Amino acid sequence: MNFDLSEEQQLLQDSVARFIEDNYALETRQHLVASDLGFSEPYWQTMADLGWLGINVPEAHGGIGGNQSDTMVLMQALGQGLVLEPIFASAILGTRAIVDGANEDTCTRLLPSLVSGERRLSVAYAEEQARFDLDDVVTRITPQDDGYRISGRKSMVFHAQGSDYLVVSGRSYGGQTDRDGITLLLVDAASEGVRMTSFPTVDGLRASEIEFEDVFVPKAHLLGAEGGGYSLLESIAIDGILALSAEAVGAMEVLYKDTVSYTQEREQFDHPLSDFQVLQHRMVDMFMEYEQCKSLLYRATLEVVQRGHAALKTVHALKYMVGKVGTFIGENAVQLHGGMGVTEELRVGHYFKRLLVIDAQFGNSDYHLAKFAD
Amino acid sequence: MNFDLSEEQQLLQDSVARFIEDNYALETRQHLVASDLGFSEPYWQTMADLGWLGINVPEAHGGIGGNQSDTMVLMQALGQGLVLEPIFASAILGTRAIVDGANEDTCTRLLPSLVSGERRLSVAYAEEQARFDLDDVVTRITPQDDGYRISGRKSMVFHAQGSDYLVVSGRSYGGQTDRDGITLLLVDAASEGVRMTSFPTVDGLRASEIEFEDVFVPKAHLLGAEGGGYSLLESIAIDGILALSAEAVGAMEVLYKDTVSYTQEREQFDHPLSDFQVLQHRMVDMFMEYEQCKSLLYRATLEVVQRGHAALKTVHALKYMVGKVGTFIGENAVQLHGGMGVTEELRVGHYFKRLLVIDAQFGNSDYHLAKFAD
Amino acid sequence: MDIDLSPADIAFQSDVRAFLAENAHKPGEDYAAWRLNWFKLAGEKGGWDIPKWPVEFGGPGWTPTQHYIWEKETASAQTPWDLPFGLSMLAPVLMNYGNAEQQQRFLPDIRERKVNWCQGYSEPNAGSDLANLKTKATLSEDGTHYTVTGTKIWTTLAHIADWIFCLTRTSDSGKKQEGITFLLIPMKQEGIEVKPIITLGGAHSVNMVHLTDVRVPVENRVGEEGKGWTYAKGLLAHERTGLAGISRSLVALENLRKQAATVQRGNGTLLDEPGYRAKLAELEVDLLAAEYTELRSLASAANGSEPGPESSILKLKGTEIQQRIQKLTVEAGGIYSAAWGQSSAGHKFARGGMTGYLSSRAYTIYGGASEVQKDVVAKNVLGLRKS
Amino acid sequence: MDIDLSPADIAFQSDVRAFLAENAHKPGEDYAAWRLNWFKLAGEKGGWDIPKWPVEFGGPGWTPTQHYIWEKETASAQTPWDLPFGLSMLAPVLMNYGNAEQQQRFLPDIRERKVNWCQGYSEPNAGSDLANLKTKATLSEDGTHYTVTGTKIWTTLAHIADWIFCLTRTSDSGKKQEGITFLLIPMKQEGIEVKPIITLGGAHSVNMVHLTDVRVPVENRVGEEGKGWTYAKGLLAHERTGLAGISRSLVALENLRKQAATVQRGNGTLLDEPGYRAKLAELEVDLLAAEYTELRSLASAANGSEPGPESSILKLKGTEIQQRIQKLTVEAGGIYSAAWGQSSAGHKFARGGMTGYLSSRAYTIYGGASEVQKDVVAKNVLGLRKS
Repeated sequence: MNFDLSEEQQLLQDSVARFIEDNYALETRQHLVASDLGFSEPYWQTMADLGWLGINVPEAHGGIGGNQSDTMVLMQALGQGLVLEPIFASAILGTRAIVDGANEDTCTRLLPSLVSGERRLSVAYAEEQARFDLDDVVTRITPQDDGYRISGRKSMVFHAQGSDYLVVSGRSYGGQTDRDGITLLLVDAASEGVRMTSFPTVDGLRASEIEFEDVFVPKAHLLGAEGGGYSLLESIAIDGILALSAEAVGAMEVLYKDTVSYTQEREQFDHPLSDFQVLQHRMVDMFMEYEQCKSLLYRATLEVVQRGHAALKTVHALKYMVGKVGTFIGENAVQLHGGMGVTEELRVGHYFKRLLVIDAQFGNSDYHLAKFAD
Repeated sequence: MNFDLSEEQQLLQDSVARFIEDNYALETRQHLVASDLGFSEPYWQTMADLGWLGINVPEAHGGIGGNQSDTMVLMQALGQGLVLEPIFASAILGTRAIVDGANEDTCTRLLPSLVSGERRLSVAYAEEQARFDLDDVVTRITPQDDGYRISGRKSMVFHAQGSDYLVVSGRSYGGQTDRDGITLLLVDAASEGVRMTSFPTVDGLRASEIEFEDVFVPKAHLLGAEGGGYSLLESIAIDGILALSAEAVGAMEVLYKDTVSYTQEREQFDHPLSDFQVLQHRMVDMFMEYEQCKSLLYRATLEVVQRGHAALKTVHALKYMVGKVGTFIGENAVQLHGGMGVTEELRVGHYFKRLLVIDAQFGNSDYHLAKFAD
Repeated sequence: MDIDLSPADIAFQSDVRAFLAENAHKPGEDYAAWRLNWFKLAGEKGGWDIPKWPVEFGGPGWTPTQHYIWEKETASAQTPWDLPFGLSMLAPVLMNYGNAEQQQRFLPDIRERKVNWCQGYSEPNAGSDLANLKTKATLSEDGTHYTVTGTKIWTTLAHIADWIFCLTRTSDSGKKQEGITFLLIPMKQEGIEVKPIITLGGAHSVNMVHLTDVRVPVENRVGEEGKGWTYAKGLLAHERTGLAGISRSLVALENLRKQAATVQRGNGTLLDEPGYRAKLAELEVDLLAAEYTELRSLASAANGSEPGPESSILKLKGTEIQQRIQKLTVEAGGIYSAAWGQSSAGHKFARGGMTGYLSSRAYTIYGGASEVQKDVVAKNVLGLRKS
Repeated sequence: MDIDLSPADIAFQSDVRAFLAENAHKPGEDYAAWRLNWFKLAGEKGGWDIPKWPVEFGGPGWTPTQHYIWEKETASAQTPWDLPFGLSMLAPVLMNYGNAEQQQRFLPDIRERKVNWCQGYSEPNAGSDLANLKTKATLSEDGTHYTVTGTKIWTTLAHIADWIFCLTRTSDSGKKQEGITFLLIPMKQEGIEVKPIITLGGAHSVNMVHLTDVRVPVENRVGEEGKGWTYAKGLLAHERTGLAGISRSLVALENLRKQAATVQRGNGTLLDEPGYRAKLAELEVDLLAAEYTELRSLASAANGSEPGPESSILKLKGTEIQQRIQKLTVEAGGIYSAAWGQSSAGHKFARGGMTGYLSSRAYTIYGGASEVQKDVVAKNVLGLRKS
C-alpha cells in the first residue's frame, strides 16, 4: 500500500508546475481566453515536447504508455494552473478513443501525430435531449458500401474548433436509449456536411454545436465494433471523469490555499480576516472536503487501474463528490474573498468557474449520486 | 393581516406559562415519568378546570369551541414545559374524532366527560407494515346485525394506557392501501378481546401495542361513514400535525434560549463560551431556523383554519420543516452544552428527545418532503 | 390572528393590478418614452412612483400591507427599470438631514428619474468594516469648499451616474465612526476617474471611482461635518431588508419550475428526478416560511411596533434563497449552462444560467456580508458579545 | 502508487482471519472464561493481545498496514469486549514516563485484563479547556504522600474501576499547563465517592468522582511533579485518531443497509425511497473517501513520515459519520425507534434506535469537541491564529 508518486510521476508533476509558473500568470491566461483560438499554439507545442500529449499513448506509437494514475498526476497539476490547451479533449478523451477503438493502421497513422501535437481530436458524444446519458443517442449512422453516413446534431463539443478529427457517437440501430446499436466513428472535421458553430464557455474554453448532414466516413474509421460502441464510450467517459476530477482537485487546492493566504493579508475591523473563528472553521471545512476528495480520487483511480469498468461505482461516487465539494469550496473561496472574489481580477473566480463547468461535464453531482445509489 | 394573539389567546398562553412555572420543574417531571401512570392525575384535573381539555369542543358540548389557531397557542405553550399529560392524545386527536365523526347522541354523552377530564381517549391509527401511511390498513372490521367486530393489531398508540375509549381505524373493504373502505370506530378500552401491552417511549411518554381479537363495537359507535373514514382520519392527522408542530416550536424556543443562557455562563479558555464567534453564529442559525418554523406554523395553521383539507400541502411543508429544524436545533443545543448536554440532568436533552419523537409521529421529515413534492 | 386582507386592501390590490395591466409595455412601444410616462402616470395615482417616500414629500402613505401588495404585484408584472440609489438611498437622507434648499434642488429630479445617482461608500480597505474609510475631504481655509481625494469601490453604475453621494473622512481623531462627512458630488468633472470592474458573470456593473483633488462646494455637504456615519447607518439597515427579495424569489421559483418542466427525462421531465425534485421542494418550503417571516415583520410594523427579531433574518435567508434558485437553474440547464452569452446551444433558459448564478454570489457579500450580518444578529438580537 | 497488499500482508490477513474464526465465541460457551482465554491465545500469537504496545513491552511490532488489517478484521468479527483506559491510555504513559518499578507493577495486570482502570482528567470546569483543572494534590511535609481533593467528571466506568489515573494540580503559579501532576489512585478506599451520571440514552456509563482528602503514596506519582500535562498531551492526540472508528462504521453501515431492506414499502423496501436512498448513498461516499483518508494516513506513517494533514481530519469526519449512521438507523425504525428499551413494538432493529443515536451525540463532544478540534486544525495545519 503506497500513495507516493513514482519518480517519473514526480518529474511529471514538477515539469507541469514549472510550466505553469513560467507561462500561466492570470493576465497571460485571460489574454489567451480572448484570442481567436482560445489557447496558445506555442504552449501546445511545448506540451507535446514535454511528452504530456502522449501520456495515454502506448510506447509503440510514440507515447509514454501511462495509465490512469499517471493521467491523474498530470491533470491534477494542470488543474492548479487553469490551463486552456485542449489536453483533456484531445490527449485524454481523444487518444483513449483511438488507442482502444481504432484499427492498427489508423493507430499507426494517427497516434504519432497526436503525440507530436500536429493533430488534435475532440469527442462529440453529447446530444441535447440526452442530458447526461451517454446511451441516449439519436444521431443516425447508416452503412453504405465503402463506409458510413452520419446525420444529426451533437452538442457542447469541447474544443471541436481547431480539431482535425471528431470522434462521433451515433446510432446504427435500436431505440433511442438502447445501449446496443451505438457506433463510434472517426470523422475528418473538414468533411463535407460538417457544420460547426463555436462559442466560448463560462470557464474560458471553447465548445461547439455540430451538425452532420449526410457526412461520409470511410469504413476504416470505425472505432470499436459497429453497434457495439457503448463500451468504448464508457471507457472514454471513465477516463474523462477521472481526469476532470483530478483537474478539479488541483483547482480546489489552489482555492483553499489562496483563501488561507488572502484572509491572512486582508484586514477588517483591525484584524486580519483569518483571525475570525467563523472564517477559520470555514477554511478548515474547505480543507477537510478537499482532502476527502483527494482520497476518493486516489481510490477511484487506483481501482480503475486494477479493475477497469468494474470500478464504475467508485467513479460515480467520485464525480458526485467532486461536484458537491467543488461548489462548496468555490462558493466559500469567493465568499471569503468578499467583493474581490466576485471579480475577474483575482484568480479564485476563474478557478470556481472551471469547477462549475467540470460539475456539468459528463453528468453533474445529482446524476452521479443517483447512479451510485442504483 | 394580523399575527397578534387575541385577548383570549393571550390569557390562555399566560395560564399555561403559569401552570408550567408552578408545576413543571424538571425534577418533578422526571418523577412523573417514573410513575406508573406516567403523568399526574391532579394536573390533569387542573387542566380540565382551566378549560384546556375543551379547546376543540363546541360550546354546546361544554367546550371552548376554539379552532386550530387556538390549539396552536395552547400547544406551543405546553411545548415549553414538556408536559406529560395526554392532552395531545385525548383533547386534540380524540376530540377531533368525536366532534367530527360521532353521532349527536355520542357527542352529547361523551364530550362533556372529556372536557371535564373524567374520561380520556386515544387514537389507534398506526400499523406496523404501514410505516407512516394512514391509508395502509389491514385491521379488519366486519359488520354484524347490531354493530361491528374488529380484529387486528394497532401499533404505537400513544397514551392508550389509562384511556377509556380508543378510536380505531380498520378496513371494511378494499385492498390494503385503498383509501376507500377504511372505517373508524369508537371502542370501549375495557371491551372483551382488547389486549394492550404498554411501554415507555424515549421522551418519557407511554405507548401501547394493542391486539383486537374479534372485539364487538355497537353500531352507534361508528365514527364518520362506514368505509368512508379516511377523510376523518386525515382531519385528525392534520390537527395532530399542527398541534405537534406547535408543541415542537415551543420546545425549540426553550432549546435555543437555554443555549444562549448556558453559553453565557459557562467559561472555557478564560471566556464565556458565548464569546466564540463560531458558537455565536451557530446560535444565530438556531434562532433563524426557529423563526422560520414559527412562520410556517402560523402559515399552515391559518391556512387550515381558512381552507381545511385544501391546505394539506402546507401542512406537509410544516411537518417536514419541524422535523428538520427540530433535529438541527436539538443537536446543536446538546453540542453547545457539551458534556452536560448529553446527560439527563439538564433539560435540553429532554426537549431534544421530545423533538425526535415528534419527528417520527405522523410521518417524519423525509416522508412529508416527498408528500409535499408530489 | 388572521391572514385576510381587509376589504380596503382588496380594493387597493385590484386598483394596482388594473394599473399594472393597463400600463404594461406594449410590443413595439418606445421603451424610454414608455418608462418615463409610466412613472408620470404612477405619480398621478397619488405618489405610486415614490411608494416609500413620506406623505409630506409626495409619497402615498401606504400601510405596510399595501407596500407588501405593491411589491408582490410589481414583482410579477412588467414595470420599468428603476435605480435605488437616488430614490431609496439618498432621498431619505436628504429628507431627514438635508436642508430645504438641498431638498428642493435634488428631490424633484430624483422623482422624475431625470438624474442618476451612485453610492460612494465602500473603499478598498473599508468593506464589511465600512467605518474604516479613508477618502479625505479637507475644508478650505475660507470654508467655501472641500477638496476630496480617495478611492471608492463597488460603485454600482458609476459609469452612467450624474452624481455620487459620498462618505468622506474629515477628521482622524476619535472613534473611526466619527469624523465622517456626507458629500454630494457631480460625476462629470475633472479629477474623477471611473474604472470598470468586471464581475464573474462578465458584466460591467460595478466600478472603482478615483477622486483626485475634487472641489466640492460646502453647500453640497448634507447635515453637519463629522456626522455622516449617523446619517448613513439607518439607511444601511433599511437597504438590507430590501435585499431579501422574497416577492421576486417567488416569481423566480415559479419560472424555474416551468423551465425545469421543459427538460425531458424519459417519460417525464427533470421535475420527476428525485434529487432535483427534493431540492426544489426544500427551497420552496423555505420560501413559504420566509414569505410569512416577511409578513410577520410587516404586520408588526403595521401595528406600529418595533420590527421584531424576525426582520433581522430576512436579508440572510432571502439572499440564500436567491442563490439557491440560481444554483438550481444552473443544474436544470445541465452542460448548456456553461455556454457563455448568446450561444445557440441547449435549452433557451439555460443560456446565461451560470453567469446568473455567479452574479448571485455577490448577494451574500454586498450590503453587509452574511458573516457580518450574523455578528449583528448575535449582538443585537441574542445579546451575545464577541471576544 | 498502488493499493495492493504485499504478499506478507496477505499472509498476515489470512492468519488473522483464521485466528478470529477459530476463536469466535460459541453459543453456550461461558463468556468470561472465553474472554480471558481469547486474550491469552492472542498473546501466544506474539502480542496480538496488545497490538499497539512496543516490541520491548511484548507488542507484535506490526506495520501500520498490519494494524489496519487487524482493525478491519476485528471490526466485523466477534472479539471480546475490552477497555482502552489501562491498555491504550495509561500504558503508553507508564512506558514512556513511569519508572521500572511502576512498569512491572502495573503493566502485566493491564495486559491480562485483570485490573480495570479509569481516566480522571475532565472536571466540571475543565472540559474542552482541560488545563483549567483544579483537583488539588498537596505533598505532605515529609514528602511521602499527596493528599488529593477535587472532583472529576465524565469518568467512564469509574463504578467498575479498580484504579484511576488522575491529572491533579500541585501548583497554581505559572501557565495553567504547568503545575499538573500525574497520579495513580486505587478506587476502593475512603474518601472516593462515585456518583453515576445518566446520559440521554438512559445508560450509566460515565460518573462524577469526588475525591476528599485521599492519601496517595508518592510512589504512585508518574514522572516528575508538575509535568503531568506533557505526559497526558501526546496521549490525547493519539486517543483522537482512534475515535474515528472508520472500520466500525463500515460494518455499521452494512448492518444499516440490511436493516433498512427489511422495512417494506409498497413493492420494495425503504432502500427504494429516494430521500432515504440518497442520504444513505451520500453517507457511503463519505465513508469510501474517509477509508482512503485513513489509508493515506497509515501509508505515510508506514513510510516513516510524519502524519500528513489528512490525519487531523479523521476524528472530525469519523465521528460525524458515526452520528449519521445512527441518525439513519432512527429514521429506518420510524416511530418504532421511539420505543424505550425492550418493547415488543415494530422492527427488531428499531428497538433502542433513538438511544443509540442519542449516545452518539457525545462523540463530537468527548475527546476534544469538534469545535476545539477545528481550532486545532486551523492553527496547526492551516497556520491560522485566533484573535
